Amino acid sequence: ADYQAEFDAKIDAGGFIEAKDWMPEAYRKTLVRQISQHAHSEIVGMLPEGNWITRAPSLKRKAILLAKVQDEGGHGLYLYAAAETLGVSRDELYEALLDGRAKYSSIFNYPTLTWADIGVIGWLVDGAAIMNQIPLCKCSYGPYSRAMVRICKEESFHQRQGYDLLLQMMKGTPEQREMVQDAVNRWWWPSIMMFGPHDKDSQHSETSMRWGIKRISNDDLRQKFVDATVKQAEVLGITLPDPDLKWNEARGHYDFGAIDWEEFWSTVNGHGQCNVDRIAARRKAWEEGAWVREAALEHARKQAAREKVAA
Amino acid sequence: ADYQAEFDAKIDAGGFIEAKDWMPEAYRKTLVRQISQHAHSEIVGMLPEGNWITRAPSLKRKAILLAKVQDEGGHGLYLYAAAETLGVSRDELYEALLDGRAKYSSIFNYPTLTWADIGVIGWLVDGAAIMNQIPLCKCSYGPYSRAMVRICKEESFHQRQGYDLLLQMMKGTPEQREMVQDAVNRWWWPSIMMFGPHDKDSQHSETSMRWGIKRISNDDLRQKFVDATVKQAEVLGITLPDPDLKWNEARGHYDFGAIDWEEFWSTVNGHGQCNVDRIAARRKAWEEGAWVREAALEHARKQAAREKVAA
Amino acid sequence: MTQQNIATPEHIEYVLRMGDNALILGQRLSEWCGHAPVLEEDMALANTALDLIGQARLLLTHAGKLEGQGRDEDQLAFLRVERDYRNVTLTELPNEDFGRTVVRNFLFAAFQVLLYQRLATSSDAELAAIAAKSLKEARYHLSHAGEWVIRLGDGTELSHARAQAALDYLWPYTAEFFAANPADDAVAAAGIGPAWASLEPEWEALVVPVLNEATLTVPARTPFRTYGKFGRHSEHMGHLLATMQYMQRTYPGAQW
Amino acid sequence: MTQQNIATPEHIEYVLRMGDNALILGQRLSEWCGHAPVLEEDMALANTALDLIGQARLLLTHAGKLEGQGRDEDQLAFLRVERDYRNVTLTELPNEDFGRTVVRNFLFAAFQVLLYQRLATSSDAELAAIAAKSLKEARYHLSHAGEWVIRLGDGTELSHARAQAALDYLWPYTAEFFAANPADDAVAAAGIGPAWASLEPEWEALVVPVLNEATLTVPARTPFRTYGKFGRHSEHMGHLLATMQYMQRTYPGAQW
Repeated sequence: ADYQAEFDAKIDAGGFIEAKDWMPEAYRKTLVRQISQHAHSEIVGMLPEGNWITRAPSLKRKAILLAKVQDEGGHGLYLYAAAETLGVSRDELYEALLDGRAKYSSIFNYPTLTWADIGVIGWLVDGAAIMNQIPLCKCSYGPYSRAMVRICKEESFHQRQGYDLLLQMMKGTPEQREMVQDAVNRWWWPSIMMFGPHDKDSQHSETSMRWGIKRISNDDLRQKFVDATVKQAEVLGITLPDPDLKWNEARGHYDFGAIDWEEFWSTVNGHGQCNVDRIAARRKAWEEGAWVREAALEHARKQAAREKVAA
Repeated sequence: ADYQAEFDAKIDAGGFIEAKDWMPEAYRKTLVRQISQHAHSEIVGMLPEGNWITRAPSLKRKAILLAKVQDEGGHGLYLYAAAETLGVSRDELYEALLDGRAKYSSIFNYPTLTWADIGVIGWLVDGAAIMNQIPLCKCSYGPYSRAMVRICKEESFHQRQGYDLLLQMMKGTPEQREMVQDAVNRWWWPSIMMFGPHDKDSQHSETSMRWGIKRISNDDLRQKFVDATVKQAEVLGITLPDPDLKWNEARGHYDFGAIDWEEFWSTVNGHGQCNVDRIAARRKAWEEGAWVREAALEHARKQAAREKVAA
Repeated sequence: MTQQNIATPEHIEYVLRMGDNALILGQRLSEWCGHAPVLEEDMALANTALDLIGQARLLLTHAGKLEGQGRDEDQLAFLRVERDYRNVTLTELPNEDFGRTVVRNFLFAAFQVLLYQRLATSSDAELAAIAAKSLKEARYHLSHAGEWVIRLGDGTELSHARAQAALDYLWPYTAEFFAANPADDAVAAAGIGPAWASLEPEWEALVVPVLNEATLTVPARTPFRTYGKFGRHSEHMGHLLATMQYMQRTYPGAQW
Repeated sequence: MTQQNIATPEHIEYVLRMGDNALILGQRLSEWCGHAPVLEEDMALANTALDLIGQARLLLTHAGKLEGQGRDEDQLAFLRVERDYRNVTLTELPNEDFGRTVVRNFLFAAFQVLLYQRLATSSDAELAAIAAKSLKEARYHLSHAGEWVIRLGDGTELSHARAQAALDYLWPYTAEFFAANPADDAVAAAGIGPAWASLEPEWEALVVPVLNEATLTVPARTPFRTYGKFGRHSEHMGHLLATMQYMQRTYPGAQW
């Protein structure tokens, strides 16, 4: 009870909880779930973008995309490391992903169908991710918050690169512009859904707010994202696929249409276009790599044994 | 000894030996070796051409190529069946191919690098094969001879299709014509080598002649092929890559340059560009298909058991 | 062709869908060439591919005539962009193992058989003729693939597991066979071909008994939906096209 | 570029070979993205690919300038026909398993390290500068891949067998590193870069001790020869190009 009071006081004062500090079991569990889910999203997120590396239409863009996907792997690493400070191992977490117990961001269950998707993912998906993640830089759990600072910096770089890719395409041929519009049409609503259910339907939000893990509500973040994005869409010269999208002078925000929650939940629950393929790809890599991981362990054992003999 | 005399007499009279007839063990062995080698060649030969089916530049050509490769599979089947009449099983023969004990025509160890290769294989490789095979239609072993009649008919159809493909390309753009010339440059000498070593260096020829398995010598067949091909090359408008190639009025034949036997033997002995890949591809298909073959057997067993119960 | 100048966009699209189904599945199956588990199946798969490419030639030629813009079978096959292909997503999926290949062939051939049967009475006489010619092929594909589904399903423990996994993977993609957009109603109304949804009960009646005989469990329908027939494909399609279109894209205008 | 107008075809070809080596191996390695055995190696392979693509950009840009026909890095990378690529065949081979991938990276990086070292004194100042910049990367690739060769070779029985199989498969392709045609003599004579054959003893000296430490058997040299650096590639190259060139071929003239 003393511990709990100390913990509560620290949270209320806006301080950081560190790995060695006492924390309520539910707080730890919530963090493990959220951080690992976030890490898994980075790892699974390598696949839809990785799909276009071999077909990138210029060497410069190929290099940028390679670097970006590599960064995502790096984010996964920081995040798994942050989760490990809470007493779970990366392999444990990863196996939960592979056998379907753990979730990852549903956005990666949509396919990347054209080169413009790469730009749109940078612009909209990373854009939405940043909106979600900036508040996490001030999250109450120290290791998570520090990882997020680093990640957000790189993500906003990715977002600019994605937007730049689209700007270039919009200056191009009619086919290129059409490709961008098509990609926006496909990715707009899924991006909007990245902020999760409406506040009234959000399962974990309230306690997360209380614990300083979550700082801004789903709907507020979504509104912020829409407001920021409309202007960028105008500069690009594309149309966002929502006839109800318009400025509301009274609210000082953009109104937007009803979200198709049926599609959202269907995708979350495994029926999106790529759910099966994404996990299958990750599982295949893991299983086919088993002999490599075993070899590394066995070699390390042999080395250690040799050093012991030598000593 | 009586049997031997009867056999010799039949051969001398130009008659056919059938599966049920007595034959010398060496005759049987020679036939098994030659027929299975020929069957293996058809099967391995599916790979270099198969390499271009997915990239065939028109639907008509794709259909022709698919049909051709399918025919080659069919030739393999006839030939394995002919070999089986000599008391060996197809699986036995095939395993000898997979583990490197049996050979196949070295020509298939050259890669198909452009679409023109498909035409040149039809024209030169099938052309050389037909030269080799027409005498086999009168080979002393009945089942082999009958298989060859059927095969030769289809092969000459393939040869015409290959030649037609090249004629079409030669009517096309400079790039297409260049592609044909390049393919001819790469396939000419290997095709010439398909007739095997010079008669004086040919290991199996003499007894095969005696037994009526072989009817025309390597060098005679090669000469016949060169003579026939030079005119076709002229019609096509390509240059055969041999500066020594010229009409010899006295001989009534074309003279041609020295064959690079070092390359020939190097390829026969496993150091051609595709030897390893060809067998690896065949082995992979065989190993990955094991579960399918087992399933078919097991299902047949189950069916038979059910029918027995029902009966 | 009397329809040449009066074909509606929906009519053209309807024919393109059939042509693209045959083209893309034919392309996929031709990847097997030289790599099948037994020689007989190497030939059978090549033969199925050959039949499908043959059907694609007839159907795309017909679609090009209906369109009336001078596009021939090759321009339609090789020079469209991904979004303009109208095949169902199932046909473009990678082959994976022999199990997934034969289960797909089975599910697809059953659909094709029913479609071609119904097209016998199409108001598009040319289409009716193509369907009549192709029906025999589709029937053969159905029976050949069906036999393999039974062999694998009712074979070893391993083959049963693989056949079931293939069925589980592919089944959700079959919902697309029967999906329609409003434009499709016009096609049915004009008597060109059946409404897609109308084929579903017959298709299940054709497919389920074989799956039962194969001791396979028929998966439940889920909300999973794909949209290849409306031009929205899977990530696999672009890779297939990169290969298939390579020569035509690299040597524009050349004749082969 | 002072050489711009005086570059010989052999000089251009020499630079193209290096550029194409980096390009094609970079392309191959980028296929691994998202599919490696551990996350760290996913990143390391992507990083190696990224370094190689970076080198390709510098080298192809330089080759384009030497050529003086206005071709930039992308025109050279994406719009040549297969016969005009000059990479060694080793770089275009499929990745296969992680074992073959790291053994290839190791054998190739050793070659690249030695080449880049020698180019420090190239009479082509731009080339010398690119080599100096790239040497550090190649050294890192060499040491990283070398560590894996040792881990796999001196790991489990299975990993030893796979590493040995990879080495046996790849070794014959390395003869091409050191092959030259008469034109190459001119390049060496002009001090542009080392004669290829001159690198062989140093390469073996660099490579063999690591293979020994990995308990792998160094294969004997055989008559097997490949000719990718002279423009005659393997059957794998066309498939790689179909993918790599897809966008540029499909949308000619577009800027990205």
